[in-house]
Parts: sequence; C-alpha cells; structure tokens
Amino acid sequence: MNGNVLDAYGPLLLMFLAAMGISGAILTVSVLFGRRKPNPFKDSPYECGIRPTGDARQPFSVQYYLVALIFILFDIEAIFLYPWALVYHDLRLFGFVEMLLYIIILLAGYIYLWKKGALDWNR
Amino acid sequence: MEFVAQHPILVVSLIKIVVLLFLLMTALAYVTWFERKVVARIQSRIGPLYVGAHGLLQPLADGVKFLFKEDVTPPAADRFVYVLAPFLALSLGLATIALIPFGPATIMVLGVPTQMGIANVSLGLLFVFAITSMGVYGVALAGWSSNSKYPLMGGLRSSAQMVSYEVSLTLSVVGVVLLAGTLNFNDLIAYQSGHWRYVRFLPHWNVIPQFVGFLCYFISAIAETNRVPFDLPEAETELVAGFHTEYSSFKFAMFFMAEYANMITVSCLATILFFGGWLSPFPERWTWQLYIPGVGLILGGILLAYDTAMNQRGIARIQLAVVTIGALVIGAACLLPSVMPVVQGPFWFLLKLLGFLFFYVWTRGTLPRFRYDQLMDFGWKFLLPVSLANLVITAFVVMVLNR
Amino acid sequence: MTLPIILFFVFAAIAVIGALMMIFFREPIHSALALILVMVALAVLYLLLGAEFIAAVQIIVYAGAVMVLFVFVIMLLNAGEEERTNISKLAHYVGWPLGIFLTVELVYWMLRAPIGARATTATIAPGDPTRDLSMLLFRSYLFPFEITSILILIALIGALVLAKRDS
Amino acid sequence: MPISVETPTGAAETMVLNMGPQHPSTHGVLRVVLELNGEIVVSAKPHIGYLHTGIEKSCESKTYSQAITLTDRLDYLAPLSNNLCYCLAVERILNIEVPKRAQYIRVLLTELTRIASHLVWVGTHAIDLGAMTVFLYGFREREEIMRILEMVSGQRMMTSYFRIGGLALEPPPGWLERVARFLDSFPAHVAEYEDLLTQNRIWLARTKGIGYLSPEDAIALGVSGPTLRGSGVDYDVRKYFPYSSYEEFDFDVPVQKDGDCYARYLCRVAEIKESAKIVRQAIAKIPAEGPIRTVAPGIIPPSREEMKTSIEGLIYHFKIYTEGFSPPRGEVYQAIESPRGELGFFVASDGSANPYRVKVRAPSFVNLQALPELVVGRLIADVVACIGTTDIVLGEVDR
Amino acid sequence: MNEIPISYFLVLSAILFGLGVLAFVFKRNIITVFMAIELMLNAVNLAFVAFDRARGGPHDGWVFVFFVIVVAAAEAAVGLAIAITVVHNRQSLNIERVNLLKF
Amino acid sequence: MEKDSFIRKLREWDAAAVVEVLDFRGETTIVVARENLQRVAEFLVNDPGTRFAFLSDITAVDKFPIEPRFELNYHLLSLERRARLRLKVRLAGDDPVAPSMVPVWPAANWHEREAFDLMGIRFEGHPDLRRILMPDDWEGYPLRKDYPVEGYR
Amino acid sequence: MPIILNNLWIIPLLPLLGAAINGIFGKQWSQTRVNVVGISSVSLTFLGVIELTREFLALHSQVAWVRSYAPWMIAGPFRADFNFQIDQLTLVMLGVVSGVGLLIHIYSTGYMAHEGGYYRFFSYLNLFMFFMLTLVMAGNLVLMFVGWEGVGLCSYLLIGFYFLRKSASDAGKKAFIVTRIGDVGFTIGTLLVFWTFKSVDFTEIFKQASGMPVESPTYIGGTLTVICLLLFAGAIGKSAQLPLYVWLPDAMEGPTPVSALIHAATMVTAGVYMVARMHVLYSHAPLAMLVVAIVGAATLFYSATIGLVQTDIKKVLAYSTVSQLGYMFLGCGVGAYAAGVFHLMTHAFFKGLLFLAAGSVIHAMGGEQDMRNMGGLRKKIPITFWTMFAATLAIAGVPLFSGFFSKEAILDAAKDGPYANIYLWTLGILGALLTSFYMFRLLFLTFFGEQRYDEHKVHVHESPKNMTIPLILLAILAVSGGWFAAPTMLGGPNHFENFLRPVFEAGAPAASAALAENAGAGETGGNALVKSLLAPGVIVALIGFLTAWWFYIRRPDLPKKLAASMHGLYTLLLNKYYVDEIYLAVIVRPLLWVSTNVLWHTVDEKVIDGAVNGVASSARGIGGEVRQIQSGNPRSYATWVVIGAVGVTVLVLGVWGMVR
Repeated sequence: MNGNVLDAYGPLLLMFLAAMGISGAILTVSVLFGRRKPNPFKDSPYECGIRPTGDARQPFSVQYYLVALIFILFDIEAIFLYPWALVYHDLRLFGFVEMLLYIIILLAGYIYLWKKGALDWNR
Repeated sequence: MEFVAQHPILVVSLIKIVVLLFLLMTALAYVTWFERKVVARIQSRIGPLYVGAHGLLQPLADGVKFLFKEDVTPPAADRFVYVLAPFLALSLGLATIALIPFGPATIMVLGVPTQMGIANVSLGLLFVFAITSMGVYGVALAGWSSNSKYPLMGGLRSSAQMVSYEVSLTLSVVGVVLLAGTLNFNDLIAYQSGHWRYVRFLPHWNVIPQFVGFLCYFISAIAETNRVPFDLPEAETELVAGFHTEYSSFKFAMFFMAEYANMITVSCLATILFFGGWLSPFPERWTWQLYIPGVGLILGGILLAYDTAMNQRGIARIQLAVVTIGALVIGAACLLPSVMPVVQGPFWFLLKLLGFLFFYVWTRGTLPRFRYDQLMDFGWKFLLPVSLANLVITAFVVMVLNR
Repeated sequence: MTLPIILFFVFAAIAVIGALMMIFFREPIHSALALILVMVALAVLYLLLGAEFIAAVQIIVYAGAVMVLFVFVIMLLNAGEEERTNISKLAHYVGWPLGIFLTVELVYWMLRAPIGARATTATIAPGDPTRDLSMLLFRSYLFPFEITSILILIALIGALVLAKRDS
Repeated sequence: MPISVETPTGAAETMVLNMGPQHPSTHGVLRVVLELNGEIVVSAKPHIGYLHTGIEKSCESKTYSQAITLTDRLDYLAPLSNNLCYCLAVERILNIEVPKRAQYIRVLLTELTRIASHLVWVGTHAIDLGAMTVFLYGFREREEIMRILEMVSGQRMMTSYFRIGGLALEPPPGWLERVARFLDSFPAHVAEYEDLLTQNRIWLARTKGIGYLSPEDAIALGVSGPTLRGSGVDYDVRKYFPYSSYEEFDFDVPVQKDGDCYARYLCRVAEIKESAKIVRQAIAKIPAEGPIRTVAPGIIPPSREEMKTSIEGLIYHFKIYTEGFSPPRGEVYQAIESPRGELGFFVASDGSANPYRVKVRAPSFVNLQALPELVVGRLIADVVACIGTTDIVLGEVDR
Repeated sequence: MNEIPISYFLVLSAILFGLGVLAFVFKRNIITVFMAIELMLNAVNLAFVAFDRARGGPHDGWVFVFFVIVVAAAEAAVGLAIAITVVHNRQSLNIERVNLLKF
Repeated sequence: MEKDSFIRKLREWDAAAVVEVLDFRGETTIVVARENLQRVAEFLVNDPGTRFAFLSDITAVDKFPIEPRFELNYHLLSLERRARLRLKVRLAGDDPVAPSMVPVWPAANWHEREAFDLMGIRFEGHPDLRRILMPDDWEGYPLRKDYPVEGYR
Repeated sequence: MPIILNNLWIIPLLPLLGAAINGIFGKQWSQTRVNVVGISSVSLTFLGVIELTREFLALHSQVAWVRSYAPWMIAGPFRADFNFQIDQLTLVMLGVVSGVGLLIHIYSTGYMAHEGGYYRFFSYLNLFMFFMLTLVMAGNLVLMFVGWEGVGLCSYLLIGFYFLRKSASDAGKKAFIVTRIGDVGFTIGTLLVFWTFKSVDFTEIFKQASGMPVESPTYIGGTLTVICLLLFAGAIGKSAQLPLYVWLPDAMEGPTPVSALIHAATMVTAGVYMVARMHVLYSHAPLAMLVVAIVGAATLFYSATIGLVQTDIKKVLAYSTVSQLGYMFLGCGVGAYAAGVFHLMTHAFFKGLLFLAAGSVIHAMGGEQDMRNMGGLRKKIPITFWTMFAATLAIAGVPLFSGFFSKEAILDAAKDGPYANIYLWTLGILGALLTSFYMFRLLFLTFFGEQRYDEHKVHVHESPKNMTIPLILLAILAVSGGWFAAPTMLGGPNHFENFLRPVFEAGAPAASAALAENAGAGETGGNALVKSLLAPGVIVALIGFLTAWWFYIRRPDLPKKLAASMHGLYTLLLNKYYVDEIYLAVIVRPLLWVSTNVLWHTVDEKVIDGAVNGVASSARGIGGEVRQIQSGNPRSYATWVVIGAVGVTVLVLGVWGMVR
C-alpha cells in the first residue's frame, strides 16, 4: 500500500488522543463531582475488615515471573509467525519446512518447560 | 491551518472519531444493560426495570451514581500509578476500536469519501494486538499501586492470565492470516466474500476451515477480557474484587468500561477474522436481503409499539414511544434506495457483534469459574498446543492445496 | 513546519523526556513506566520512518512483553526506592561526565553522517514493505532466523534454571 | 474486636491474608487467617465469634416457651429444625407425647426446611465457584417453600411454629395441596441444577478431589450431616435415633465414599430428593382432622375455644403465658438431624420455670473445625470451595 | 515539503543512546540498569530504521531491528532471572552491594 | 439393656472408675472423677464393646452456688452400637481444671475452648486454649451464674 | 517423477531428525524405541540413496545435479547457499556412508546394548550420519566445511563417549585439536578459493579452473598449488596422514562401532573424498599431486611398520587404516582418482568389517583387547572368524577379493599411470607386504594357536544376531565389492572407473586424456589374467601370509626371539617411532614453557603487576581508583565499559573523520 503514513495512522493517533481525552475528562469530572470525606477507616486498605499491618507489597511467588518469561519467548515466536504467514503463499514447502523447524525447536523448549514443571501452578 | 489543508483526512477522521466515540460510550453503557437483561432472563429474573421503561435508563442512572460517589484514594497507594492504571485501561480499550472497519461502503463526510471505520491500516491486525498487549499494564499497575493484598494478588493473577492467553490468542489467528495472506482487515474480509465452491449455501467464512482456530481464539478472547469462566482476577468469592478492590467511583467504572470495550473489540475481531465482517451470509444474487435491515427494524418497532400499548404506563410509555418512533424512522430510512446499500455492512457487522456479546453473557449465565491453576494449565497446556497444531496443520493444508 | 516535523519533534521530545524520567525517577516502577513511554514514542517515530511492521513489533514485544516482564519483576521483588549509595567512586566521578561526552560525540558524528542529508517523506515505503521484509527474513536471513529460535530456547532454559533454583 | 494478625510461621515467602470477616465467600462473618505461599495455603485458622449473641445465656432468663423464638435465630436457614429439637428436648423433660398429626406436620415442615436450606447451600456454593445462575434458581424454589411456611405459620423465616407439646396453630385449609403442587414441579427443577452442575467439567474440576476428609478424620473431628456422609459414614440421626415418628417413613440416607467436595455436593443433592420423598409420604399420612397439641394441663396451653369457654382453661392460659411451667429436675440431650448435621439441645432443668442451662450442639460449629484439615496445602480458590462445602451458618456457629 | 531529514532521527538515536549510557552508569538498582540496556538497544534500533529508510532498498535494517528485539527479549529474560537470583541471595537490589564479579 | 452393659463393662474394667450412675428419661449418665476421666475416655473409645468414637458435645454447667460447682458433660456417641452415653465430671469452683480430651477426641478442641471461653474452665494439655467466641480481651466468663449480666458495676 | 532428486534435503534431514528425536526423548525411552528411531532413520536414508541412485542414473546425466535450497550466507560478494550436488562420485560416497552406516547401526544395537547413554550414542551416530551426508552432498566448499567440522564434532563426541574415562576424553580432545590444525589450512584454502574464483560453488570453481593453465610442477607459489596444498592440509588432519595421524590410534578409545564407522569407513575418508572432489584443481597443480602421493606413500609404509608390532587388536586395525588411507592418497596423487575412490569403497567394506569383527571378538572376550591374551578363538566364534578371515583376505589383496582389485588399480597407476613414480610404487608394494603380514598376524594370534586366556574368567560366546548379520553382509561386500573391476583382469573395461568417468573427466583435460589413453591400452584375454594374478601385489601378499604363518603358527617362539635380536627397531616400532613424545618435546613443552615463563612470570607478573604496583605506590590517590577496577562493583565495571566505548569511538570516528 502506497500512501502517506499520516493518512493511515494519523486517524489512529487522533483516536488515541480522543480516548485519552475522554479518560482524562472522566477522571477530572469524577474528581469534581464526587464528595470527599475521608476518614482513617475509609482510607485503610481493604482486608476484610481487619486492620492491615505491614506493607502489602510483599515478595511474591516466582511463578508469576516464569509466566511472563515464557510469555515473552512465545510472543516473539508468534510475532515471527505473522510475516511468515503473510508470505507463506510464496514460500510454499520451503516456508513450511523452515517454520516447522522453528516451531520444533521452540517446542523442545516448551516440552522442557513442561517437564520441569514451570507450567504447573501448584508445584 | 496549513496542514489541515494538506491532510483533509484528519478533519474527516476527527468527525468520525467524535461520532464513533459517542456511539461507543453509549454502546458501552447499553452493553451493561444488555448483559443484565440477558443474564436476568437466563436466571429467570427480570433485570433492570424501574429506571425508564425496561430499565432503559438504568445505565444513565448508574453513570450518575458513579459520578457522585466518593472517590477514595487510599493514602498508602502510589497516587500517580493509581490514577494512571484506569486511565491506561480505558484509553487503550477505547482506542482499539479505531482500527475496526464497520462497513465496506464509503460514505461522504465533508465531501470526502471515507470508510466506515477510523483508521485503515495495512497491518490492522498487528496493531490491534499491539494495543491490547499494552492492556496488561492497566491491570498490573492497578493491583500494584493499591498497596493492598487482595488487589496485588488480583493484579498479578490477572496480568499473568492475560499474558498467558495472549499467546494463544495471537497464535490462533495466524491460521486466518495464512489463508488470506494479509493483515489488513478490509482484505481479510474481502477474502471471505463469496461462497464455497461445493457447498454453495455456506458463506466463504474463515470459521469453517478455521473452526479450531476460532474456538481457540474465542476462548482466549474470553480469558483475555477476564470474563466468566476465566474471571479469576475479579473472582469476587476469592479475591473480593481483584485488582480494582481499592477503586471507587468513576475510576472503578473506568475499569468496567475498559472491560466492556475490550469485549467489544475482541468480538469485532472475531467477526472480522472468522465471520466475514460486514458480509451478509446470503449470496449476492438474493437481492431481497437488502431489505432485511429496514424491515427488521420496522418489525422491531412494531413489536415495541405493541409492548408499549399493552404493558407500559405513564412516563415509560412516552419513553418507549420515542424509541419506537426512532426505530420506525430509521427502519424506513433504511429502505430508501440511497441509504439501503450503505446500511447493509454495518447492519450485518453489528448483528454478528451482538451475537458474540450474547455468547459472552450466555457463558456468564451458565458456567462456574475455573480455579487459577486450572486456568493456567488450560491456557498453557491445552490451548497453546492446540493452536500451534492448528497452525501447523493449516500451513500444511495450504501448502498442499497451493501446489 | 509541516505536520510530520511537528510530530517528529513532539515524539522525539517525549522519548527524550521519558528517558530522562527513567534516569531521575527513583521508584523502579516509575522508571519502567517512563521507559514504556519512550518505547511507544519510538514506535510512532518508526511509523514516521514508514516502518509500520517494526512499529507494531516494537509495541508488541518491547512495550507489551519485555516491559511486562520488568514490571512483574519489580512487583515480584518488591523493588522499592533506589538506594543512594556511592560505593563506586569511579562511576560517581568519571561515569556520567564521560557518558555526556559520549552523547555529545555521537550527536556530533551523527550530524556529520553522510547519509543524514537525505530525508524521509513520512510515506510508507513503496511496494509492500512488510512483504519485502518477510521475504528477506525468510529467504536471505533464514539462517539467523532459525538461529533465533535456538537463542530463544537457550534463553528459556537459562532463565528457567536460574529462576527456579531457589524454589 | 480482636485486631491481631497472626505472624507468619517462619518462611519469608509466605504472606498472611485475612479472609473475612468482610468477605463475599465466607458466608457471614467468618474470618479465616490464611498463610499463603504464592497461592498455596500453608495454614488456615478460622476465627469465629463475630456473630456471638449469647443465645444460651438469654435462654436462662426466659421461660421454656419463650426460648423457642431464640432458637429460630441459630440456624436461620433452617429455623424449624431448631424449633423442633428444642421442643423435643423440653418434651423429653416433661415426658409428654405429641399427637401423631402434629408429629407428621413437624416432619413435613422440617423436611421442607431441609430442602430450602440445601437449596440455599447449592446456590451459594455454586456462586462461590462462579456459577451464578444456580443461585438464583435455588432461591426461586426456596421462595415457594418460604411462602408455604408463611401460609402455615404467618412467618417466612423466624416461624417459631413448633411449640412445646405440638404446634402453634392449626394450619390453614388447602395448604397440603400447595405443598403437593410444589412437589410436583420440584423434580424438574432439581434436574435443572444437576444439568448445570453435576456433569459440568469445570464444576467437576473445581470440586472433585478437593477438600478430602477421610472417614476416620471425620468421625474424630465430630463432623456430622452430609459432610460426614460425604466421607462414607452412614450416620443419620433420623435413622439411628428416630424422633417425631421418622421411623414410620421410608427414605434412604445418601452416602458417598469419596470424601471430597463433589461427594458432599452429591449427598446434598440426593438428600433434597429424599426429603421430597418424605414430604410426599407425610402428605399422605397427615390426618385431615385431629389435635395438634397434647393435652397436659398447666403445661400446654389449652385451645382457644377451651380458653374462652372454661375457667380452668382461662386460668391455665393465663398462668402459662405469665409465669410458664415448671418441669421436673433433670437434664436431657436431644439430637435431631438438621440440614447441617447432628443438632443437639442439652437442656437442664432445676425445677423452676426457666431452663437452668441450654446448650446447643451446633453442627456448623463442629464441622467448621475440620476446615483447616480440608484446605491446607491447597490453593486459595479451594478454600472458598471448602468453606462452601462445609455448609456453615454463622448464626449457629457463634450463637 | 513533508520531509524530515534522516539526521534528525540519527541525532535522536544518539541522544537516547547517550541517555541509556548515563542511566547505565547512574542507576544503582539492578532492574533499572537492565532498563538502561534496553534503552540503548532501542536507540540503536532507531538508528537502524533510520539508516534503512535512507538506503531505501531492501529492508535489511528492519531485519536487524527484528533480531535486536529478539536478542533484547532473551537478554531481559535471562538478565532478570539473574537479578532475581542475586536478590534472593543478597537481599539487595543495589548493584553496588553485589560484588560477585570480584575475581 | 445395652446401656447397662456399658456400665457393666466399665465396672469390670475398673470398679472405682464409676462414681455414680444417673438415669433420666432413658439417658444414662456416668459420673467419673476428674483424675479418671482420661482413662475412662480412652477405654470407652477403644474397647470393642463400647467404641464411643464420636464426641457429640461438651457442655459445661454452672451449679453456683452448689459445690462442686461445675459439671462437664461429655455427650458420646457410638456409631457401631447406636448408643449415646453421657460422661459427667464435677469440678470444684476454686479449681475449675479438667484434663483436655483433645488427644482422645480431636473434636473436643473447640468445645473445650468454648467451655473455657464462656465458663472459665481450664483444660490441661489443650493445644490452643484461647477464647473462641468472645473477644480476646473480654473480662469474665459470661455463662457463669454469677456473671453480672448487666455489666460490672 | 524423481522424488528424491527434487528433494535432496530429505537425505540428510532423516538422520538429523533421528538424532534430534533420540536426543530429546531418548532418555526416557526404552532401547527398543531408540533403536526404531535410530535404525529407521538410517534405513530410510539408505532407501532414499538407492532411489536417488536410480533416479540419477535414469537421467543419464554427464553433469552434476545441483539443487539450491536457500541462500545461507551472503556478505557482499560472498555467497554460499544451502545447495546439494549429486554426481556419480557423490553417489558412491552416499552408498558407502548410508550402507555401511546402516549395517553399523544395526551392529551397534547389539554391541552397545549394555552400555549407559544408549540413546546418546544413537543420537550422536545419527548426527554423524547427518553431517557426513552433508559433507558428501555439499554443493559448495563452505557447506562441505560445515559437514567437515560436524563430523569432527561427532567424532569428538563419540571418541569421548565414555567421558568418565580420562583417556577417552583426552583422546577425544586430541582428535579434535589435531584435526583442527589441518582445518586451519582448509579454511585458508577455502578463502583462497573464494579469492581466486569469486565463488565457493563446485560447479563454478571447476568451470573456471578447467579453463586455467596447468601450473608448473616445480614452482610452489602457483595459486592452484597453494590452494590444493592448503586444502590437503585439511585432508591430512581429517584422514590421519603424516604428520597429523597421531589422533587416529588414540581414537580407538571410542566404542568399536564408532571406530568402524567413523575412523575406518567414512569420516577419515573425507579427506580422500575432498581431494577426489577437487581433482580439477589438483589436476592443474602437479606439484600438489606429487605432495599428495608422497604423503600417501610415506604414510602407508610408515604406519604399516608400526602395525607390525602392535598387540592391541584395535590399534593394529587403526594403523592399518592409516596405512590404507595412505593408499588412497597415493592413488589420488598419481592421478588415479577413480582407483583411490574405489579403494575407499572397498576399504569401507573390509575395514568396517574388520573393526566390527574385532568388536565382536572383544565382545566375546568380555572387553579384552590384547591379542596376546587371545588365541584359538576360531572354533568358539566361527561366524566372527570366517567373516574376519574374508576381510583379511580382502585387505591383504588376495585375488578375487575386493581389496585386490582396488589396491592393484592404485599400484598399477603408480607404476604405469600418467603420474607414475617408481619409488612410490615401491613403497606401495612394501606396504602391501607389511599389510599382508600384520593382518595375518592378527588373524593367527587371535583365532589360531592355543588359548592364552583363562577359560574360567572369560566366557567366550558368539555375538547375538544383530551383530553377526551385519558381519555377514559386510563380508559378502568385502568379498564381492571389487567385482566391478573384475573384467579388467580379462582385459575388459573397469566398470567402476567407467561409472566415475563423467566426474573425473569433466574438468581435467590434460589428465583425462592420459587416462583415457591408458584405459584403452589394456591387454586382452588370458594374458591380462595371468599378468594380474602374478602381479607383484599378489606375490607380496603371499609372502606376507607365509611369513606370518611361519612366525605365528609354525614357530610361535620366533617373534620373541626376533624382537630380542632386533631390540632397537622393535622398541622403536612399539613406541610408534616416539612421535607423540617428539610432538610433546618439540611443540607442547616449548609452548608451555613460553606461556609459563614469558607470558605469566615475565609479562604478567613483572610488567603488568609491576606497572600496577608502581602506579599504586607512586600515587595513592589514583591508586584507590585503580584498585576499584577489581572492586567487583558492577557500576565501576559499567563505567569502564563506557570509558572503553568512548575510547573506541574517539579513535574510530576520529580517525575516520580525519581520513575523510
């Protein structure tokens, strides 16, 4: 597609500005209209009616990190798949084999993860 | 302004944006109404009833209520991030719609022919994914900034969940791209026009060859939008309200609006990718289908009128009369020869969209919720391999058929 | 001043300010947010350079995945405000002057780069650039492409071994 | 209110989370202090007492009849069971027999209560696990039972309909037909819940194998009711120590072997059906006419007609409602099978007009003890399922 | 008329790279140090895309950006895993307190 | 009668264990001395002829001002024998201490805590003897007869 | 439709898949499953090769069939593709590699059955097959180099298969490092090829080279000569020629099937294959050919002498391999490429067989490798004996056995060929004599005479079927593998040479003319038969046999006496001419000394440390900073990185700026 970037993406940018504008407006309006009568009980973090002690931001299970990690790597794989799918009609068997190889290698990693229990939530 | 003259399209899109955002915000409000009504029906209840006829003004009342609610910001929270999170969530949720084309027809705005849809981008699909991939931040930051245990857990949970299902989401769509060889929404829809060669009554929609892909996509989409049975982040019975426990007033509502906006986006995407977007399911030679929108609206109007006359009293009657007249007028307008072709695309698109939204609500009415580990297992150990396999098989079949 | 140039300056400014914020914020999560800002701004600049696909990938992978990992780790480790230590005298006295010097030097040379005299018209490259890129990637750069899978595999295994060891 | 938060038991990775008292899935004001490692429960400690109203103490200052209204407030999902148990206990001390008609009506109504209670349980348990619709369906049927109770007693929930020596009032004509009508439509509705849950994959995944309780542990912990029977122990007070003519009814006691949440779910659903069976038999058994109260001058109030027509009646009426009656010295322990398990009333009399000591053996209270047993080592989401499956009512736990 | 000189992008790239270097030296939190590295990689990517645009031919520059992104992702994954391990062992995120590199 | 057989068995095992046998409205109560409680309980649980494995309830009764002031009633159930039995222990007002039955019946845990909470009876050997229904900082034992219902004056 | 021809990638891919599958999953799998994967991948390859041969021959093509699958490396003008090439030479090699490889795979299932890391072994073997096939099918030098290095890697892995044994892992390392020395030459040679021809594709190289003039046989500086010599350096390393042969005997530490497959039948012949493949270049560089021939002849004689006295059964075979490889090079060096390749093929059969049989013997003896502790095994393990006997006859050059034809062809070429050289021929004949002797010595020591082992400790038993069947098949091949050339004895054509003619005629005008002339000049009828049967090779083989018989059957006490009387020579031979020791003394020690004394003690301690200490002591203020270098503080390191970056950019950009 030949064309000016602005013609294609300018509207998108504008939409972003508009969406952010609306969100900002909503935030402002709710600040303007909402009453504010803070008191210590209202302000305290929710913990089922018990006064919380200590910092809520406690170190968390490393499992979450693993999920994000696996996600990154598979995300990249998925991203590579898109240009591939785009020109797949021209690549044919060659494209199939190369992507199969690619997928197989990553699949090996996937199987490794699985076997290692990185995908199990309750180890 | 010099560059306005250079880029007339910007002015045109500004107008479209205003219109679309208005419609979208209304739609968001009424999707909640729709959901409440449908779920109520499923659960043999009535649903919103008192504010306006059939509770039609309920969303408005809700909005006003949210507006006047006290906006509590916990002092322990990281204020900047705390405010940023709903802001991010909502603006990303709203902005994605810009990439969705609602109809094929070019309409004239300020004398410039332009599409029904804001941005027509050659890599539309990728940009949708790009924007949704940022959606994680809204959730994660909300959970983190609240500085409270339940939100933190909810935030971590839901961001991990969204991230997990994003993989299968992206993978499940590759099959469609393989078939069509394009990432542009218009081209994707164009690819699906017509009917199958041998089964001529079946429209040439991707859902048929890519049924597995569609299932993967839709399941992932449900998870991605944190809806039942994947609504773990907000699993109220465990984590109270998940990442938005500490949010109140309109900030709370913003998360909900974002959720509904995302629902609409992924449903639009499903419509475009698998159900032929704005295409009608009928063959082109059946010209009578052009009357469906108009006639449908008029029939709906008549039904409403009947309901109004039989069941409603007082002010509700007036409200419904207005709606009825609106439906009749628009329906009649849709039958005008000049308008008729224009409304076809949006009509079918919205109809399919509504179908998906109904499906969303339906699952919510029927299914229990997964447990978190089951959810992650499902995503990583089932959906991911299945969508990969679907991809490989599709690639193989495409290769063989291409020879 | 035409619109593209204005856009360039706006987003360049956002990128630079974001980078500065990344340096000067002391809460890691704020730094991360600033960096996300830089990345998004860069994506827009890529668009101005006509590299749509790269812009999309930039957002999906960098802003949508890598930074998510950063945010997760910050949440995971409960990274609080940065400690102000100055154990390394070297970094304290030599590091940043040299860094600034390096910046200035690079800017100087970039200004003198012979290629810089050309201009982009903020158009999408002719033809179908994404297809060209794909063909390039899967034909000419097939080998590196396949190697990336191995790289990813190794990273996966390495990170898993590292992260899982303590649990 | 105790505000202390337990300190973690050591490992730095754990996090202490209060579940409750203000939490959607603790069925009231239960507080469970969870120590979590990631999402896995390392330890769970139930804290109760947020709803302690001192009912046992209050009973000591009421007359025997007055205390009935207090018992309604114990297990507010099955008030008639509480009424029945208390009345049976006092009747034991008094050593009087209730007329058969009243006994059958008691059976019918307590079984209806059981159905209602289980319906609420299925609904809340399902909503705990995210299935919202079942909840509303359950309440639809419960509503009909409530209406029947209202028709009979004039009250929807706190009926206090059973009185010492019989019933409070003669039920209105046509009520049995209404019950029968309800029963006719009922099986189809139960099938609806089962459609939504019993074979649902997600439901199975959420309940099967979760919250396992072995029969030995169950007995040792004193667990009773469907929770016990879900572990394969066939103990039902109605069969072991029949009361109120239960021995004349033909019903099965559903038992499941697996001891997990799903087994308990199956038990309760089967119990609903069994109760419906009993109700149907009761309809057939209840004579159209006959006394609803024992004749025991000075203890049981005379009928309205007698009070209006005879002087003795008037005197007894006056005496009973002003100063009550004085049963002989002694203490009894009366147990019945409430929807939640063995409900027991220990009533001690010192010969005065007020009960000397009333102690309620609340099944929820005892069953709740088993909670840590069920949840430790499992995920936080399972805590919800387990709390739901023990079917506690905080009014009864805290008394 | 709509032209932006490529050198603008190159200068921006240089500035961002310099800021990355500064952050790399300046920051003490191990996570932000990694972020500084990401910033530098981003700056380089910008230069790649700019050069690619200037060349106009086949988009080799884009391909490089692609690979840089992959490498950056892998780097982040492993680097942060190391960070987690270090923090678990040392109880500190401050790289100045981590002197494992000593011999 | 079967209930008699329990008593007989108990007597055969240790004649001194049974202090008194009460019978009211068909309910058998065996009064045992505090010192013997644990032994008797273990016997009743383990003896194949009795098998009172299920502890239904523990009730504390305050007989103020009669001494011994407190009575503890253990309501036992034998699933095999389909029988109930009540064990009664009398405790003096100035020494309301009983051995904890948690080792014999884990179910006794909360019952004993409740008796402690509301009646002020202490149980020796209880793993976690805290108030259960009343707040931790509550003063007094509400179910005692001398508890000022309208508050301390 | 030629399926395989159009999809050449299938052939190397199959073993690669096998390797990957076994490598990934094999650990959990039973041996049977590993077998199925390993064997089926190789047998499919073999079938593929057969089909390929059929398809290629159906083409009646006189030129190579080249298919390019992907661009691979493109850097400026440099371009190397994934392209595969099929011609007659490739076919022969493919047949050998896949056929012998398949048999050895089958054999291994028996031989390795009780070893740990079974799946690992098969994964490596399959990987080796992949690389070897890549090497053979490669259409350009760079891809060939990939295969070349890949087989080296697999060789390293497999020699060090028992990696817990220090000698094994040392041997692996030695093999790797020694061959690497040769590979340096190969690499530079490749670069030179590219420099000269602007391409690395064989077709292109040969096209250009065949048009170039033949270089002077005396001037060493000719481009082609240099290229050929450098490439030959690689061949020396890979094919274990003088002076880089030292790794091969040590490589016997690996499992016997490995020795058979890699260190006898296939990998070590890669050098020969390479020389044959590049014959166009060699034909234009007579000097290089001469070097090849000399090295070959020297090696064949040299290592045969060592083989005379070795007592380890596998060591004898190892030196014999080195020697036979020398024959092949001799053949190539005297222009008889076809003969060299012919010998390569027959050698693959009989040497593979010898190793496998030796493995069978070792298996039977429960791990014993010393021949002095064997004897009289003939009756106990008859199949092994008979197959080994056939192989011995073949290697000794007994008429009608395969080795006879190939060796005779080489010797003929050395005597009468266009590049004939009588001295080299003499060495070849002497080598044949020695070969015959040490091979029969091996046979007699092992299978004849009295038992020299303890019957109670060693339970001698015939190997299982999956080991003996490959033996028998190989024995058939070892006997009959040379009959392609049988008609020459009757004065007819040599079918093998005719088969390969398209390849070797293609680009070598000068040489091929001579060849063709020579081929036409065959004598006819019975005359030729008599002549070939009475050829010197046959006679020396007979002499060798008789001597061995005399020494080891008739008068078993003689060898010891002889050894005593010729003590000096004996120990010299026994210690393999002290080559390892010489290398140690001449190369390794000096290197160690230099690195210890010069680099460590002088440069490091005195210069660097001195400088640091000096700075530290002279300027305390800066000294603190300098110590920071070693602070372990990552921030400081980061700063150093920046300092370095500034330095480099200032240098590079500054200099560049000035130049501009």
